[in-house]
Amino acid sequence: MKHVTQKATRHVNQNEGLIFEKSSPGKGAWRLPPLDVPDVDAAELLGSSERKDLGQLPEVSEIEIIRHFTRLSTWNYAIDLGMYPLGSCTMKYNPRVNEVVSRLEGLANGHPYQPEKISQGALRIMKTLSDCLIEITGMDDITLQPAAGAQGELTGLLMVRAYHESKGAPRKKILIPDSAHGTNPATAAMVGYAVENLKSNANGMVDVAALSAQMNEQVAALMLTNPNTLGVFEQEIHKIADLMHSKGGLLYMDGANMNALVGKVRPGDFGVDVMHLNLHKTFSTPHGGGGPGSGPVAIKKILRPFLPTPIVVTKSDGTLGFDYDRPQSVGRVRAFYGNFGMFVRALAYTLANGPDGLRQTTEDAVLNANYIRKGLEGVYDLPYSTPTMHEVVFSDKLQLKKGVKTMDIAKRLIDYGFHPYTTAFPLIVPGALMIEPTESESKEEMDLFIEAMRAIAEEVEQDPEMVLQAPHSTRVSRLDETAAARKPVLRWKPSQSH
Amino acid sequence: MKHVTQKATRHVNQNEGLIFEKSSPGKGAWRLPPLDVPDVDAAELLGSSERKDLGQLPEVSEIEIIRHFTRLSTWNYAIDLGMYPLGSCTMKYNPRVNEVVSRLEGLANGHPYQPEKISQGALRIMKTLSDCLIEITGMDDITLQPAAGAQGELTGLLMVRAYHESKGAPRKKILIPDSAHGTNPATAAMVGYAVENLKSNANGMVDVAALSAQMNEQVAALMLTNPNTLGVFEQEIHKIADLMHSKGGLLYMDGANMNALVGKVRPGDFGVDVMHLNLHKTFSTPHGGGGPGSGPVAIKKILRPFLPTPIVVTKSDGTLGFDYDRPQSVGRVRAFYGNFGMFVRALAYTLANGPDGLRQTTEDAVLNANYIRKGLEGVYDLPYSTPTMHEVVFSDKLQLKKGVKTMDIAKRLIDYGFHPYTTAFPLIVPGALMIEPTESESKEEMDLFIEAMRAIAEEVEQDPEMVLQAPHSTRVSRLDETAAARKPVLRWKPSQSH
Amino acid sequence: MRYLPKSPADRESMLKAIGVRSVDDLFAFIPAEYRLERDLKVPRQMAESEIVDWFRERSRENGDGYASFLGAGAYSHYRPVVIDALISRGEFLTAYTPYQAEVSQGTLQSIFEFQTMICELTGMEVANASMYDGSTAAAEAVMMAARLTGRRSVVIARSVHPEYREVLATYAFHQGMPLSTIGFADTGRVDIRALEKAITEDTACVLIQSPNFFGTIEDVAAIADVVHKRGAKLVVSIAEAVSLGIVEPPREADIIAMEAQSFGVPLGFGGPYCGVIATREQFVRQMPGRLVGQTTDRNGKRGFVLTLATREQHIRREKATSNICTNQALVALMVNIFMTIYGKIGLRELAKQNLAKTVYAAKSFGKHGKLLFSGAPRFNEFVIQTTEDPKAINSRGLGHKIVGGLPLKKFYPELRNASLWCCTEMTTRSSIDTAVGLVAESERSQRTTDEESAVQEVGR
Amino acid sequence: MRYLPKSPADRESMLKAIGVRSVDDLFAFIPAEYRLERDLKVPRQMAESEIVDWFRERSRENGDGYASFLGAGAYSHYRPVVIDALISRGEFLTAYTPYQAEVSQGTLQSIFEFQTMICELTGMEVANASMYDGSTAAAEAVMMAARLTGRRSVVIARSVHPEYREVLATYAFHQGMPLSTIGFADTGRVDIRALEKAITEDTACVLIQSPNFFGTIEDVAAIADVVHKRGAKLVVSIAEAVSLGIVEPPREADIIAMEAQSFGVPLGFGGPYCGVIATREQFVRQMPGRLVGQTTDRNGKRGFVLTLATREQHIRREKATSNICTNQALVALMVNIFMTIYGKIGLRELAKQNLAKTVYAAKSFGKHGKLLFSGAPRFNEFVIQTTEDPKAINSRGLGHKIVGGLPLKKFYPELRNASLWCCTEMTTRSSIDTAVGLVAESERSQRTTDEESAVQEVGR
Ligand SMILES: Cc1ncc(COP(=O)(O)O)c(C=O)c1O
Ligand SMILES: Cc1ncc(COP(=O)(O)O)c(C=O)c1O
Repeated sequence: MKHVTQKATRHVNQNEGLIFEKSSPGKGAWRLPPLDVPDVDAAELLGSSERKDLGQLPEVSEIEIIRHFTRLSTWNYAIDLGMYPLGSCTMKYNPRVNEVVSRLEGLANGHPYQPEKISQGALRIMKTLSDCLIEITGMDDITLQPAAGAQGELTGLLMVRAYHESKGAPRKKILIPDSAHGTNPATAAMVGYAVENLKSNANGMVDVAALSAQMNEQVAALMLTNPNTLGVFEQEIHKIADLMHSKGGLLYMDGANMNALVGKVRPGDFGVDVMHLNLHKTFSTPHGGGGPGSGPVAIKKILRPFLPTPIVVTKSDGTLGFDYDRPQSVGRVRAFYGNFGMFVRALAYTLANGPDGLRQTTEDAVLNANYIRKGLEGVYDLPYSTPTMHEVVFSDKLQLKKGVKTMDIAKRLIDYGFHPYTTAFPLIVPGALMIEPTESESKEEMDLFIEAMRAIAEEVEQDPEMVLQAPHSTRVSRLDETAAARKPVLRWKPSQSH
Repeated sequence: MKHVTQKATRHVNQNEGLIFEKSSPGKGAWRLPPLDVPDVDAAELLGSSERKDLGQLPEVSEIEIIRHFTRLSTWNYAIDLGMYPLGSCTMKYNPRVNEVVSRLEGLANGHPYQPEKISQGALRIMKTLSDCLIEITGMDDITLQPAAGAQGELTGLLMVRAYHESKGAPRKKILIPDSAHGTNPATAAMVGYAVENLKSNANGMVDVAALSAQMNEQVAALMLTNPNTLGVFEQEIHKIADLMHSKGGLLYMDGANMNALVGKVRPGDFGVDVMHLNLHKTFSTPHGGGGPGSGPVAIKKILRPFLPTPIVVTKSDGTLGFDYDRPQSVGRVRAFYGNFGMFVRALAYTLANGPDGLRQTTEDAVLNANYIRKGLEGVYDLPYSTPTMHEVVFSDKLQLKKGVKTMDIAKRLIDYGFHPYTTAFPLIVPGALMIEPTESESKEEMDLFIEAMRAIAEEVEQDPEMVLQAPHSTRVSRLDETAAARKPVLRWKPSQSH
Repeated sequence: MRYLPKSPADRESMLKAIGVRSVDDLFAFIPAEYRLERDLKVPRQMAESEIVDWFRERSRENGDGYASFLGAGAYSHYRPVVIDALISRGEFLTAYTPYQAEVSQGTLQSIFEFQTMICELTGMEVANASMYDGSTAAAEAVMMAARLTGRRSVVIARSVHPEYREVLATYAFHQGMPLSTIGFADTGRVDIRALEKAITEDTACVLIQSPNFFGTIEDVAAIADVVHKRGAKLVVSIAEAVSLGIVEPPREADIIAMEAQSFGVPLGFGGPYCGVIATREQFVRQMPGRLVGQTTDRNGKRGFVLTLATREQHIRREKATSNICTNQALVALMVNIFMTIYGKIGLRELAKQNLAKTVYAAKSFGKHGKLLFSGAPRFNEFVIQTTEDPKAINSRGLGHKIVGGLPLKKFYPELRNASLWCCTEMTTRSSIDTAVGLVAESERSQRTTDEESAVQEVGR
Repeated sequence: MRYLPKSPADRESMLKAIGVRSVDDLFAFIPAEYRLERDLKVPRQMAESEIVDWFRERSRENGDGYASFLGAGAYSHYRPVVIDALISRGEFLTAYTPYQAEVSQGTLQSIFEFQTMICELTGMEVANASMYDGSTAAAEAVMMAARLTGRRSVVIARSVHPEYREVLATYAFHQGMPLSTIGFADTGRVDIRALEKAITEDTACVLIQSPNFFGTIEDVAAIADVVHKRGAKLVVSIAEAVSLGIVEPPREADIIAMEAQSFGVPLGFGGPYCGVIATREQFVRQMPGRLVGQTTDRNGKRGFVLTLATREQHIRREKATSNICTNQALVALMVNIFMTIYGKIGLRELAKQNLAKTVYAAKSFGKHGKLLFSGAPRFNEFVIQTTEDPKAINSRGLGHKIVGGLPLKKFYPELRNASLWCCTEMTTRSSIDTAVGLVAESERSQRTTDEESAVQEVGR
């Protein structure tokens, strides 16, 4: 590598095959206690339903399992290792105390159907978290049931639909800005709505004129992300809300970017009727390689009758319980009550911060994004100069002249010891570099990031080929995704040698 | 690297400065609960004893701490990553359940001075472990107090000395074979004994003739490691024991190599009077980068009066308690009762194995060592062809012709994805390669090790310089130990830049 | 705030670099009337020790230390400690979805292994990782069947988990998918005759569960025949994954929607769990959720990547097979490790212990209460009918630190005083005996009260 | 056995490769009469779940859930959860002593940071990492002083932890080192006049502890004057490390022997703990234990190595400064992380809370029992003298889930019914009030019984 970086070096790293390649008959990592009841004859009990063989399941010992997954883990990048500037993903610090409290016996081993009398701890946690989130969003009520943001969107739109139906007709369309995340249109479709695209204006914001032109009695709701996926706050949000309401429509807010607002602005105060939160973004629950998440949906009073069942209520005797008797409810969106373990973590995060901590967190998140914008302006093309909140979006326009695309720059960033930024969207920025540092990055780490991005820009000028071939420091080089999709190999087979 | 190895590759790895280089005033990772008693004025209370400033202690946030130590950890090799063939160190798998049970509230938070009435759990653990270790060693009694093997040796020799004193005179000398570990002579000196060296015979075993010549009424004891540090069982152990006893001397066994004997042979049965165990070797408690350990000392009846205080006793009411009233005791070797946390782990290991597991463990440990011996015989010089137990010792004689020493081969092993073997001793083998696989290595991992060692031997022939320059794959190359010792820099100083 | 890595000086110098005076300038763009000028009304910042204490309190209020006989879609199995030791490694815990393969091979390879093991266990050819839970997996599987067949309506067995059915109803309703429900026979199994009647030309699929909500193992082969004859797809939901250790998987199914919670995932008051969809290779492009595929790097070295992304929302938007994005990856890793620990032999032995405990319990309970659905094989759950309302028996049980079976009246009023009991390898004989004692006592007292009233009759 | 990574087939092929028929052939070299032909009489192989259950039982029998006022060398402070999260990483937990620097930089750099922070806290120039515990650190420090001075005898303050004194006695005895003990004044501090008398030409060092066993802070400067005038060394033992947050360190000492358990190490029924020795640069070559030094690699890159190994047993054998080999490295890492978390400001605030709780408690107890040694400043321990035997009061305390202070009669008979109480940031005001209530009640009942007997006197 031309540029020496202070951020990373190469170091010896263990190889490891597939677990099946380590298996051999007679090894095992399990042992059961002696049976304290008479043993049984499975064949006799199950007859033709008895299973005789478990096929290719592995047989390995405990130390091999420890080594297998420990070695695999060293092939991953993670927040614990460094900055993870994925735009829109809010990769912030995941506090360890959250993991400890979520594993406390009574919480980890509580059965969802155990009597309410012995579930007061879990119910109290759900109630307290709900109260905090309602206050933070400025809404009137909330459901914690959705398992992630996308399911939050689903739940929200189901309530929108139920609301309109209660008024006579479900309406036909959902308006969605072209800058929106893919889950927004995908969700609208799942709820049986047609998706109508809404063009952004020159500042990357909703074109209010266009909106008023497109808004009519066919439109059930506008799905707006605020700040939007450019990291820009929709300044005319009040006009937008009024416009929607004047035609009987509702304003849905995708709350994925709440990390820019907590403690500073409340969606409930600027006209939002329904919104989801991503506890695995704004509220620090770990991403875990892709999940689990949690996507609570906060609403205004008008939507309360339609909340999924059950809801947590305070009973006459002061204890907490579940209310299932909700005739107008949209029904359940999943079994039980949601990803409870994430509620515990999100509440622990909220208690660790308090009002002052939450506000400071938001301020630092916005400060960091603006610091990076300042550090890279000019070096990378900034398609929208509108003020930046929690994330900033550049484009690869300047580097494209040398044939280098955003994904190439992203891969080269790996050699500099960073995880790439988001490259996949927003679609309104061709070749987007979507960068969200979050509040968890120190000035030191961000200076290294800016230094790396500037160095890469230089490399693009001097030696684009090297950037196109990146990464150069990883145990595997760029992988052939086309081949993977053309002839999919989706499982290991005994025949297959490595 | 010439030889491609299947064992390891290089991968991007995070750099990280000293924590002090990340510190800046106003950052912090701590928060205290509100004080529930009146605050105080330290100056008024402590006067001139009040401390005003804590100097260079760092000020950093929680995420910086997580990243700092996570990054540092990735620079270490560990059992969890691969084979750790350090001879004499018994680097075996450290079961995770041991860590879980040792952290159970009542055990982790028990105060050493809490009333016996509410200490029955801890006392039961000490009693049960003692009973198991007495059975395993074939001795009559035991103390768990010593903090590690070396302190076990100290405790053992103190008892030897007290025993001889009770018979009139402490005697003057301890006989120690030239193959012994450094702690043996160092310990003898601490107990005020002169060390007399005992030559090994051509088979690397105690020269019984020489022993009988050197043995007399001046000799308090013989400190014998069995199997010895060559991994050879002292076949004439019965003669040796008789010889010692016939002249009123005692036989001390360094039990560091018990991993070769558990469940197969009991030192108590072959004439040993006193011995120590290393729970952090044979009984799987983690080495933790150098400790903590635990070095129980098992004894024959004749030494019982001299055990350190206190000892665990069963009281008339059936409960357990401590007995401090031991007039002939050598006294305490440390405060409280020893490294209790290691007792929990060692007992958990014993219960997980049971009699069959313990025997199989020993058999596998010996099987592995012999497999490696077979795989490397001829490629490396084997100074002693006596049968191998749990470890095998080669020498660099053949490679020395090319100017390559054991340490160079060891460093090159790192490039092949292994931790080096032991190079520092036994002193009777110049340029020793002391290899102990333990039972925890699979055939697959050992085949890779043998392949690597054979490849290195070839490299020594073809390109010795490359081996002398190894390692080539690590984040730092060979470090200058001479400079470190000439002008020691033992702490960071503000002035110092990196 | 202890999570924030900045000193006042850092903030100052950054503001200077940006060229603003204060951090408020960065929020000036937001209309003033919407800016919050007060503190949020949430609890004050707490010390770590206070947080731990507060949740300890909640934990104590939450049924800590009871022996439970609850199953019904959430099962209590032993979780080997290795699972948490490994998933707690920051490299797994704090990584994002593995879009950047070169620095995500750990997550990717483990998912590939997960997919392989799920295929082996279910007898299917492809499996995804993962769906939110068993209920949404079932609903998504049904949508998938609709896409595969181009048909609209769905037939559901009443013996499918009631809450799974509710979720499907929610998902299907706004898609205008007509649902019909078919009942169960005295054996507890699907009423095949009713099934045959229910399937129409427009039936996209039939959804059953096996072992079903009552613990009864369905005759999947027979059902599959009926379903396939009518050109519909068979979707089988599996809520108790451990059953796969000793119960033949529903190989005749077209899609299997599974809840893998039993494989090393804490009960956690209902979530997070791990849904999985497994199916045949030919259907893979209509499958929702993430798939990892094997490929090679530029040097021909084996590696793994997310693949067939053209099914997903971030590429296809409103035309995607599902809107799912964040899934249950870390939970899938728990499941993966659990399957690896027990493996080919252990998983069968584990399932066998569940079977043995259940046989013992069902026999013992049957001596006093009425054991329903005894005509068909079952795995680790059974239904007992008592004279007294099971709620009453259970509340007495709490006194003995016993949580009794799930009263079924709410879901199946026709079964009256029936309750659903579950035994796993964690259930001890002594707790079974205690629980049986409670039922026996209840029956005795009921009988005597009957007799008394009888006596009074005579008396008149 | 689940920890063993071998199949029967593996073992077979390995035996074949070695060229023996059975594994017993590998043990044939051992004389037959010593080979064990039976099973060891240890408990049968247990499942992981059984092991966890067994130790849970033991844990419950071990004072779980009591509020404790015990200190006396083992202190209950809050342990930030980050500590266990980090030391549980296999790369730290399962690594050996960092002899091979190129693959041990993580451990080495963290020890270098540890040494630096200990120097800053103690005011010394060099610190090792680590000794077994505070007691052996003190004993080794005394041996070190003897090597430095070439003198043989030792003077020990009676206010040093009694068990530390016992350990020193054990170590010193067989080295033929005469020990003399000096008492304490009413202030609880070392009796300086007695000290002056006790020191002779042959006195290698004086060992004191500050804060001492009674929690009293010694006047180290004054003591140092006396000691140094006679050419002896001053060794100061520190048992409560948190005191260093607000109490001036004994900078006048020549060697500091410290127990760092207070810094994030569990009480763990007495161990493992973390001993440390800190001293002046000029004495480093007589220091026992491990030292990490900074150096550079062949490319001039900063790195760290174990250094000055010529002091150690593996090089010097019988001439080594100590026989210590395995030490308390992982515990030192806990201490390191704890110091890093609290840091420059937090450690002082933490110490201040300890001080405040102790002041409140000492005042409250003093209203009923007699507060001894009130003439000198103290940190977080104090001695209360009661009319009744404190053992009796404490056993009543257990009923209120309170573990009272340590009765001192065993160690200091002359203090009669005195007990040593400790308060930390973990001690709540309400538990203090409860404990004070017990003492108050005891005093009241004692007084009344006295009066009664008095009355009877009169009655005659
Ligand atoms: C703007 C936006 N909306 C919605 C989502 C979907 O949320 P989830 O992944 O939790 O389903 C995301 C997450 O990537 C997002 O960034
Ligand atoms: C043979 C032998 N004896 C004694 C010891 C010293 O034991 P410890 O390091 O536990 O003090 C060791 C450890 O390295 C050893 O290998």
